[in-house]
This record gives sequence, C-alpha cells and structure tokens, in this order.
Amino acid sequence: MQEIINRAKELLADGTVARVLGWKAGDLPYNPEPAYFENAEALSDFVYNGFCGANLSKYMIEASKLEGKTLVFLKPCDTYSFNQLIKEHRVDREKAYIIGVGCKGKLDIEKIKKAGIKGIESIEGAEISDAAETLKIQTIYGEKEMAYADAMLERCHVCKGKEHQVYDELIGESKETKDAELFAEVERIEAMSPEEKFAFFQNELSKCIRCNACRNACPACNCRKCVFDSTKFDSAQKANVDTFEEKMFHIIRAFHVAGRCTDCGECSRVCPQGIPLHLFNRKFIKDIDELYGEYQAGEDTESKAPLTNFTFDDAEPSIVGKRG
Amino acid sequence: MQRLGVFVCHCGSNIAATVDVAKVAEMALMEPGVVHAEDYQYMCSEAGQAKIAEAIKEKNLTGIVVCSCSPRMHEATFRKAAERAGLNPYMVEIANIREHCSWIHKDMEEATKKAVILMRAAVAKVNLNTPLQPGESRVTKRALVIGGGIAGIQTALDIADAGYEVDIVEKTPSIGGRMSQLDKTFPTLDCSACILTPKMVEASAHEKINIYTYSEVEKVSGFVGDFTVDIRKKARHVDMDKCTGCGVCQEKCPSKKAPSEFNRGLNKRSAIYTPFAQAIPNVPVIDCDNCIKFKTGKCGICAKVCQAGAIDYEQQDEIVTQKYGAIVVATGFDTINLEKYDEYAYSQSPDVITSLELERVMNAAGPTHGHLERLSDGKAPKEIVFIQCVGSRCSDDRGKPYCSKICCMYTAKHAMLIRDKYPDVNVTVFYIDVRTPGKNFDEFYRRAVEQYGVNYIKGQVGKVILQPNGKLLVQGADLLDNRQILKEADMVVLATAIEPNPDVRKIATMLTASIDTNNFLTEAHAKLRPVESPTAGIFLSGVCQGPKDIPETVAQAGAAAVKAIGLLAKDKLLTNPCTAKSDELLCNGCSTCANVCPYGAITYEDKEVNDHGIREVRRLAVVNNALCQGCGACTVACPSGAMDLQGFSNRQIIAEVDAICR
Amino acid sequence: MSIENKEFKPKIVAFCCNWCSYAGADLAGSSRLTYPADVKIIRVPCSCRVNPMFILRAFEKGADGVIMCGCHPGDCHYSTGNYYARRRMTLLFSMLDYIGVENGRTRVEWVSAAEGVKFSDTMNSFVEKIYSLGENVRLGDLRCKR
Amino acid sequence: MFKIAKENLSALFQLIAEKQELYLPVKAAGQTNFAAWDKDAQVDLDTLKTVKSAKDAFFPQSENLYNVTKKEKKMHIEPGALKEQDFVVFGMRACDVKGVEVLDRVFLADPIDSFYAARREHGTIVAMACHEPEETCFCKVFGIDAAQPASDVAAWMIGEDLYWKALTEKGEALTEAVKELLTDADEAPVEEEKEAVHAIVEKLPYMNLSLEGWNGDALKEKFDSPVWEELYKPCLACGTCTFVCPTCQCYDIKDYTAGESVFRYRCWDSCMYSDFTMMAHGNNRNSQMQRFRQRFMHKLVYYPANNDGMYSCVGCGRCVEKCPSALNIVKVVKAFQDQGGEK
Repeated sequence: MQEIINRAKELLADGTVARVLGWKAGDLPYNPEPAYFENAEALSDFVYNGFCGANLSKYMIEASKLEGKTLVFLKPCDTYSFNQLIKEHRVDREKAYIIGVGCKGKLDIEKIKKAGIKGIESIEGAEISDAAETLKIQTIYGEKEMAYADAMLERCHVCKGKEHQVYDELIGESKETKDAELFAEVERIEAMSPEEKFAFFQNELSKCIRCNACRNACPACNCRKCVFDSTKFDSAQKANVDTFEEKMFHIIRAFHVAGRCTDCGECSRVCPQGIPLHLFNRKFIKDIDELYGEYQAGEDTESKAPLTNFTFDDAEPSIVGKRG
Repeated sequence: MQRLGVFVCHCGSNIAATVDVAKVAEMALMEPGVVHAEDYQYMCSEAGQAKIAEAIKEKNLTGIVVCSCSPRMHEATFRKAAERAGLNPYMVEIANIREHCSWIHKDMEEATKKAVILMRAAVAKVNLNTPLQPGESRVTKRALVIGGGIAGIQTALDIADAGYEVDIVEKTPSIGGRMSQLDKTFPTLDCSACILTPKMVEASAHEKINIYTYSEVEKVSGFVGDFTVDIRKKARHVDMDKCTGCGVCQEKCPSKKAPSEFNRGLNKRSAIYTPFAQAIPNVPVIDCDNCIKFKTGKCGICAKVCQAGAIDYEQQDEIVTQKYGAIVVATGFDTINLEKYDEYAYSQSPDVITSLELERVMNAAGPTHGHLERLSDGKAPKEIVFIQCVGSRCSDDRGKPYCSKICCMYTAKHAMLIRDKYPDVNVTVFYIDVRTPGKNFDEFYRRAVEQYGVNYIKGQVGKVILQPNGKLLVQGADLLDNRQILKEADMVVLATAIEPNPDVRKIATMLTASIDTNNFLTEAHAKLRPVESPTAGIFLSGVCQGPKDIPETVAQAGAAAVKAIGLLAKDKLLTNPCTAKSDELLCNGCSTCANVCPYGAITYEDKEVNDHGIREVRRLAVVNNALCQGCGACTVACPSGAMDLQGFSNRQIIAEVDAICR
Repeated sequence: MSIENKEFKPKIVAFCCNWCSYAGADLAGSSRLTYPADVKIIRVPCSCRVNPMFILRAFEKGADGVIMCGCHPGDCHYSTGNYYARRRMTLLFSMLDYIGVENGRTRVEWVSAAEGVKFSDTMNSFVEKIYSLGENVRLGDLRCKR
Repeated sequence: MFKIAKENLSALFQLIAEKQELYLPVKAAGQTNFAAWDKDAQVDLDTLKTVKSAKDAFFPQSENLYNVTKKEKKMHIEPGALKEQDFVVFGMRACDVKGVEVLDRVFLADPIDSFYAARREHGTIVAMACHEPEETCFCKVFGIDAAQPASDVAAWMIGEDLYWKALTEKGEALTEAVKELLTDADEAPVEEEKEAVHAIVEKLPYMNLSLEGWNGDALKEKFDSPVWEELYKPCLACGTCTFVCPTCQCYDIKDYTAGESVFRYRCWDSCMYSDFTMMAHGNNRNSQMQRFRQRFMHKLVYYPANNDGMYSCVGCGRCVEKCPSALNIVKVVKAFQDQGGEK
C-alpha cells in the first residue's frame, strides 16, 4: 500500500495528475469509502485493502469533467468497466491516469456478519500485503476467525482473471481467486421448473425496496437520467408492491445493460437486501455467449456490442425453451 | 387537452354488417378528449370527407380518429382531408376496423367490442399526437455512378442526356467492364466490342459526363440530395493531358511479365499498359508493382521514349471531393474463386478454363488471337466438355445458393460458335437444368442442339482427372439414361458462378446501403422498387443487385437513371416527419443509437446544455431528418429513452397498449 | 380449434410492422381468414421499434399474451431492423423464461405482406396456446385485476 | 413482570394472531425483515437489526390514498381505507421505537395524517431489549437505552425465557389478552441483563460521538460549511440510507392507472434522488451535494429546530451498515469535528 501512496505522491508532485481517486480509511475496520485526494497530506488517509470493493470507474464520469488528469486506482475487474465507459464516450481516457492495482479477492462484510460475527473491533488479514488465508477478527464478543475465501464477494469466486484491460502502470501482485463456475448458479435456476423459477425470483425480488443502489452503483447504468426516473415511458412509478414493478425494473435494467455489463458484481455487492442481482445480468451474458458467440464487455473499446450487432442466421426467439 | 373527433365508417356493409358502428361512435364520446363522434356510409367519399372537414372547423378539433379500413388504404386520403380543413395531417389516426375486425369476425357483439377497443387505442394515441412538419432539404444536381461497365455507362448516359452532370468512378484504368472482355453476345451473336465501344466513346465525349478511371470512392457522407463523396484518383504516373495514346511506351517497356487482367491472366502485359486497344481513356497507367523504375530506381525507358513527356514518376494519389444528389451503384461482378472446386482440376491443368477465359481465348484480341487452342500445348482441341453450374445453385458453402442466370445462354453461345467455326470439334455440355427464359433464348438454345449438334447431357460431373497424356478424363453421370459417363476431353470449360464484385461490401458500408447474404445489394422492395436501395438516394444498376444478362442490365441501368433523374429534377425534398428525435437532456452521447442506425442518420455534437441549472458541454446525438427513415431501431437501443420516434413515440405506443389491456 | 375454458377471454397484443406483417394482417382480412377477436394489433413502423418495455407493459396491464410480427429476416423495409429485433426478443423471452413465466406467452413470427394465411394461422395457434396457458398471473400488476 | 419460555413463543404468536394482525422479524430469502406472521414464517428474533426498520408497520412504503374510477365521463372517488384492524408489532428495538416517536411528531402534528394516525391507534408495540449490540449501534448518543425500550410492552430475551413487561395501557391490554401463556417473573434477571447490556454499550466504537454544535440554531454555519463539498463525493445518490432509516418520513404522491381506475398512492421518496424536489420550474437542489446535505441537515438541524431539540436520528446504524459507498451520519458528524466545522 505504501508503494501505491508513494507513487500517487510522485504523480501529484510532478503535476502529471491533479488529484487522486482512491479509497479512504473508514471509521470501522471494514468501511473505506471512495475518495478524492488533492494533496500529499491527504493521502495519509489512503487505504487499499480487502474491503475496497467499490468500482471506481464510474466516478471517472464526473472526474472526466474536471480540469487536469485524475489518477485512479482500478482493480482488474474495474478496468473492464472503464473500457466500456470509454466505448460509450462517458469517460475521457486522456483525463485518466490509471494505476492498475493488484487484487486477491475483495471481502464482503455481509458474509462476515452472516457468519454470526458481530461487534467487530478490528480485522487482521485484509491488507493487500497480507498473505494470510484467514481473517482474524477481534470483536466485543471475543476473537473470531474466518477463512479469507469464505468472506469473499461472490464475484471474486468467479473472477474473470487478474489481468488489467487498460492502465498506465501496474502496482502490486494479484492472487487467483476463481474457484467456482461462472454460470453454475444460472444453470441451477435454468434447470428448475417454471413454478420453482418463479418462486425463486418472487422470493428474492419481493425483498427489493426500490432504493436504486444497484442501478446507481452500476457502471453500465450510467444514464444521465434513468428511464425509470423520466416520464418518457410513464414508468416512474416507484411503488413498492409485491406484484410487478420490481420485476419490470430489474428485467429492463438487465436488458439495458445486456452486452454492456462486464459482470463487475457491484449490483449484488451494494444491494441492502442481498438480492443476487448478478443472476439477471449473468443470464444475459450466458445467452449472448451461447447464441451470438463469446463476448466480454469491456475487453476492448471498439468491438460491436451484441445488441447493436447481428448475423443473418441468428437464432430465432423460438429457441427459448427449446434449449436443454 | 385535445379536442378530438371520431368518425366511424360503415364502408357500405363491409363494416356495418358486422360492427355496430353507431355503438362505436357512441362509445367514442366516453373517451377522454373526444368532443365529436359520428358514423357515415363512406367516410372516404367526397361527402364523408366533407363531414370530417366540417366537424374540424365547427368543433375546433385538434385531432381526429377515423375508424375505417386499413391505414395502408386511406390514411393518406384522410390526412389530406384534414389538412384541407386546416388540421395538421399528422393529427390523424386510423382505427382499422375493417381488415382487422369486421372482415374476420362473424359475431356482431364480439366484433363491435373489438372495434370499440381499436377505436380507444387510436384515441389514446391521438391524444398524444403532436403536429409534425415535413422538413426540406436541397438537391445537388449531379449524380455519381460507381462502376464504369455497361450498367454504369448506360446509367450515366441516360442521366446526362436528361441534362444533369454525371461522374463515373471506375476502379480500373478503363471503362468498359466485363462486357469489354466478351467476344460475342447472345442471342444475336453480335460482337461485344462492336456494340460496347460506341457507348464508351459516347460517354467519354458527352459534355455532361466526367469519367474518373483508376479511381475509387473513398468516403461518403451526407444524405439523399446532398451527398459528399471523396474520390481517390490513384496515381497513374502518366499525365492524362499530355499523353497522346501512341503506345510506344508499352512497346518499349522492358518489363512484360505481369499477367494481363483483361485477358484473365492468360497472357502477359507490360508494366506500363492500357488494358485493351479500345480502352477509354486511351492513356496507360504504370503498374508500380511490376515497374523496374519503381522497384529498382533504374530504367526510366518509358519517360525517354515518350515524346509528349507525359510520364510522371512523381505523381501522387489525389483526392477529389464532390457533392452529389444521387448515387448509382453499378459495381458489377466477377467469377468466383475456384479453389474449393478442386475436383475439376482447374488448378492442375491449363486446359480447364472458365467460360470468361474462353471468351478471351475466342477473341481476336485475346491470348491466342482468336484461335481455339489448348493453352497447355497450343494444339487444337477435338473434344470439349462444358460443365454447368460450377458454384451456382450450390447447397453447401463452397459455392453460391443462387442461379447465376447467364451461364446456360453463354454456354449455348460458346458451343454454337465452336461448332460453327470448328465443325470437327465435339462439344458436350453437362447440365442440371437448361434455363432459357427470355426473348429468343430458348430458340437459341434449341439451335445449338438441333442445328449445331451440341451434345447436352443432363447430369453432373463428379471429377475431372488430368491424365498423363495431357488429356482430361471427365467422370460424369447421365441422369436421364441413369448411367455413368467417362469422357476424354481436350478442354474443359467451367460455367463458373458469378458473384458481386468483392469491393461492394466496402461501398455498401460507406453508403449505408444494405447487402444480402450473397453480397448483392438489397433493393427497397423486391418487386415494386427493384432499382432503389432502401437508403434514399442510392440506386442500383446491373449485376450488383442480382445476376443479369446484358439486355436486363441495360434496362435496369435505364430504370436506375430514371429514378435518379426523378430525384435530381426536384429542387427541394420533403422529408418524412416521422423521424427519430433525441431529447438533449436525456442523451448520454453513448453512440449506441448510431451503432444500429441503418442510414448513418445519427451523428454526435458537443453542445452546451442547461440541465435544470447545470450548464455543461455534452456529447449529444443529432438526428439528420433527411436521412432518418423512421424505423425506430435507435429508440429501443437507447437505454435512457432519450431517443424517441415522432409519430410512434414511446408514450403513444404505451397508450395504445394500455387502451387495449384495460 | 378447441377452447375449453369458455369463461376466460384472453387479452392479446400483437405488434405488427407496417410494411410486412400489418399488410399481412390486412391481407388476412381481405381474404376473410378469421382468427379470434382476442387479438388486437398495434402498428409499428418496424419490429425494431418494439421496446421490451412495451411487452412488459402489456403484461403488467393485464395482457395474457404478446406476439410480435415483422418482415422475414433479410426482407426488412429498413434492411436490418428485424435482425436487431430478433436478438432483442430472443434475450427478452429467454429472461422471461428464466424468471418462470410460462413459455409460449410471448412469440415472434415473421409474416410477409403476402402471407395472409400465415398471419391468421399464426394468430389462431397463438390464441389457442394462450387459452391453454390460461390467465397471466405471474407478470400482471394486481392493481389492474381489481 | 412476566415471562414466557422461548419454546412457547410460537404459541404466543398464534394466540396474538387469532385476534389481531401480527408483524415480526421474519427471515425470507436470507434476509430478516418485518412481515406478517403465519405459521410457516421463519421468525427470527436473533438478528439484531432487520434490513428495513419497522417503519412500514405505521408508514408503509406504498399506501393507497384514494381511487378514482371513471364511469362514462364522470369521476367517482373512493378514499383509501384507514386501518381498522388492531395489530401488534413484535420485536422492534429501542431505537426503532424512538423512531416511531420521530414519525409521530411529523404525522400526528396538525394537520394529522389520518392514515398514520389510524395505524398508530390500532398498533401495539412489543419491543425487545438488545442483547448483543453491534459496532454500528450508537443509540446511546441520542439518549436511548438499548436495554429498556420505551414501547407498549418491553421484552428481554434472557437465556431460555422471554421476560415481558407492559409499560402502557395498550401494553396492559395485550398482556391481558395473552395472560394464559405468561407466568409471573422476578425482575432481577432483567436488571442483571440491563447492566450487562449497558456495559457492552460502553465498549462500542461510536459511543463517544459528540453531537455538540448540532442543533436547531446551527443552521447557517452548518449549511455553509465547505465540509459538505468533500463529504458528498462518494455518494451514489441511491436511496438506501433513506429506505432503511426508521425516521425518514418523506414520500411522493403518484398515480397508477389500472384500466378504468386510477390509484393515487403515496410511496417513500428519498431526498437523495435527483427528482426529489423537482417542480414545474425546475429543481431547487440541482447538485448531489445539496441533496446529500439536506438529509443530514434535516436529521440534525432542521428537525431539532422544529421539535424541541429532538434529533431525527436514533442511532440504529442501518445506514452505517448498508450504504454502498460506506457513507453515513456518523462520518458526517465526525467530519465536522475534524474540520472544526462547528467552531
């Protein structure tokens, strides 16, 4: 981490960048927040550890409007989002100085708490430099332990890989974290009967409180004004009823980001109700891969997105239900 | 709030027999905004239209719904009627209660219920209609023809004769195209050059025609009536103005090893060359890849021998930018590559040739000076086998699924000419079907069989084997006699499938003209608009649209010219107002809409906006109304809903959905 | 066509492109080829104008089936619109299937202006399917059912 | 003081539900939220904080105000039904109970919100003392005793028993109604439990948070502080903090068109949303900084100014746990301390 801070200070000092976008230590062991640092002194609060899950690429939309370059720290998966934003002309590559930072999987405080660990005072083993496989958690109610992997965000278990897709320089080592099949969960649902599928999603979505955290955290949901906030479709209802609105919202949201979603997992990370929202996006990713050829949004800034592309012999919609 | 009128047509008994029209009118009065409703015998009649006009004026209507036949039938009628009464024509909606209701339902109650719902949907929509004004755009009175074959020449001549400037852009050093490579033409056996050359001369001499040979279209922007095109004039290294066409340079050129394109590579040409004797312009080009001066820096003989001093080794490519009102594509065809058809021994024996190569062999200006001889040993062939449908009508991916259309006739021509000139040569034709629709075509084919004794065998050839004695063993089947045939031949001629010129893909992309799976340009309507591209202002001439023979090509070239002339004759174009429109405050500038626009109608501008007090410069989508055809692809691609389609807006369609589902 | 549940009158929305399918529906009409009155057609310029939101909206407001018809691939009046529509609808239908909406409540059919028979056959078979599936309870908003 | 064995709780719930509606923390799809009880419900009294607070019981996220039905061209208006059925909310915490008091001051002040008033009238709150407060808790900062909820009935889960004490008339009535399942109990274990909880509370990291300088008079100096400009930056403008908050009370009124009738309903809104103060002329808060500032100014300055110094934050810590950008009211208060915003 010191290496990162030193480099940031250098780049600030030599005028390469006007500010630094990174994470600032929180007041609890697990709540660092995205933050701008304007000078070397401020960087004393800089932190980069296992709880820095937030994808900073979306913040670069606003940062692109500022004077001068912004130094931004991106994890390997964040760089896909950044590329996608370049493709959509939402960020200015020239305004960004990207340091790709290593990643050994990001932690999910919800998982730690779900394991019954509460009253947390400190957490050891979450530093990027730690090689520890186990988190040592000091709580008011005694010392607890949890395997690092068990506390990892879902997305890290199906990691796309630790290669940065876009950067100016790289700092820090990464560790492979993929230990699950990307589409395993989707396949499990696909194998259900329609009644089971419906019950599953009804159950999950009835938790939705329409807080829009998924949307607002999503780097692909970067519309200046969301269609669900505008009058264009008469769709700004905001009601929390357990029948249809959530489904409409989540299906359309997934559809709007289909072919653009890099599967960064922010939607599921931020959902206060723990709805596995990535299951929507990942279903589209799986369909696109199967029907139109493998496609990874954000791998480049040029290729045609699957929904703005076609081939003459694409599958017919009637293929739905015919596939195994 | 709108003030709406609803007019329910009886259509005699066509509607009234099944739908309670009075009830529909009565129910209409319950709908929001409706202040007037009536039914009438024939709404489209003079009297019916007068009723509409009267109601519009008397009740100050802001919009109307006509419940009648299909909008495809009378939407225009009622729009005009409304316009005459002072209403914007786009404030009219039609509820189709005839084709979609009275004609298909028998039960009156059921049909009436449905008619009411269709009426409600139309009322719900028109409540959200806004007056639309067609835009205007200017027309540049100049046409571009891409391709200088017979199609391009004919189109250019017809347009020029109508008094408009025309530019022809031809990729090769001369106009003339494929037709210039042909020896004779079916079914009259005229000499191809004899009928083509006068056309070439006429085109080059025409004061309204400007020919860019050895040039290619580099970039196209703009839209119908106002295209801007960059044309790359490739460096010829010969000054067009100075050259007298004497030909000495070509004679003296020491590099004579380049395969002659004109003769399909069957013989060689010099590095400085005109493709053929009648070339227009009669100015050679230097083929830098084969020129010793360009390769080694030494030589320069052509410059020394040129008395006109026309040779210019320093010449560079030049870009000419020109504006056009209409563009005609006439890029023609080529024969397919035969590498996937190894069974015919094309790559193994020089005596297996394509039909186009045979044209050159039989032509007096060709590699054999018109003598029919084997290219391997120069001997006169005694046995010639023609194989039809090589790569045409093919069900696998080696060839083309379509019929190349011209092969049956030219093969009959070749067979006939050979039998006529060399009666001792046996000619056998293996065919799947013989297709001879066309004036005097079947008579021509029958003459080949009956008068000239050409041996036609219905059946396919499985293999051609090059034998050690240099002869070719043709293994085929006679399907009528159901037997295998082994035939020894001196020459085999392959009726090779034709395909659109490979460059057409690039050109289609530049023009945003669509092409089909076989790379043929798509017409706006297969039957009713066969020479227009779906992209306004782009017209199709010749084989780029589909396989054709010469008379058809010339006919289509004329038709394309007429369509282009029809466009150029206008001073201004009215544009369809039902176009896409972007809401500046919602636009993300993400380019998704432009990526799906088939017309290239969407561009981006950096523009300052005032978004509720926040002033900033944003990248915004701008729709060119002259280019936009109103398909709506962009509206769905746009995630924020910034892009909407006027006349079929999101809210209008949703209002219809709601009205139907309520 | 056998319709057993006589009480159930489905609401079916058909989006038809102006150039092919709407004309095909007109041809079905002028050929007097019947199909149930449950089908109501909405005219759109092209199948690529059909937003998934329209389809979900129809279900939300109580539709029991939604069908979209357009020009055959390759024949689009706007040359490529239906290719985009095909991908969009494939993905949307796949998602609906994934969340447990009965297969068959949505359909895409390519109907040319010359295919009046195909249009009426399509509508007949689609309506029959919707009758067999019964009322749409999984996607509707309850407020619309009161 | 009464008690009931833990194993008899389902019998208690059954008994309550026979006469009244019963809402309590129920675990569904992995999360615990207040929901109506039924015999299959997975009641979860161990989770300290439900994701959403119990606010819904009195101020539902969406609530129909009236229906308009069109008959021909005439409108028929049918007001939404007021709550008539008695109900019990079981398992709220001390902070959430205090949250209801915050709502009361808004909705029961003139003009009285009849929908809310009806729910308050018919609702009885059984609140549970916290057994193991968590690091995100800071109710004590607002003078709340986690071990002694100020509800109709206060309850303590101690060992295998739930201790039960009615504190109000409503509480007495409920106690009477379920008396058959309760047995008399000694207060001593409860006092012991309270002490233990108080001891834990003292150890919590936010215990020493000082609200000095935050009051109704601090408007100008706080409003104009440059601190906001730094603080808001990570905010994603979602409504998570608002919707999990037990005291946020803003709502929007919208129409839903369903066939022939229109439902006019209200639903929670969030001051974090860009269209929150959107009006015909535009928006008077057109930056996220202004919106962000609004939420905390309201909780710590405007509300106290209008409510005798009472803050509209109860220290439940839900926003601390749920903010996707790890922002929260504690960080705001601390930032002002650090920056000397109140000096």
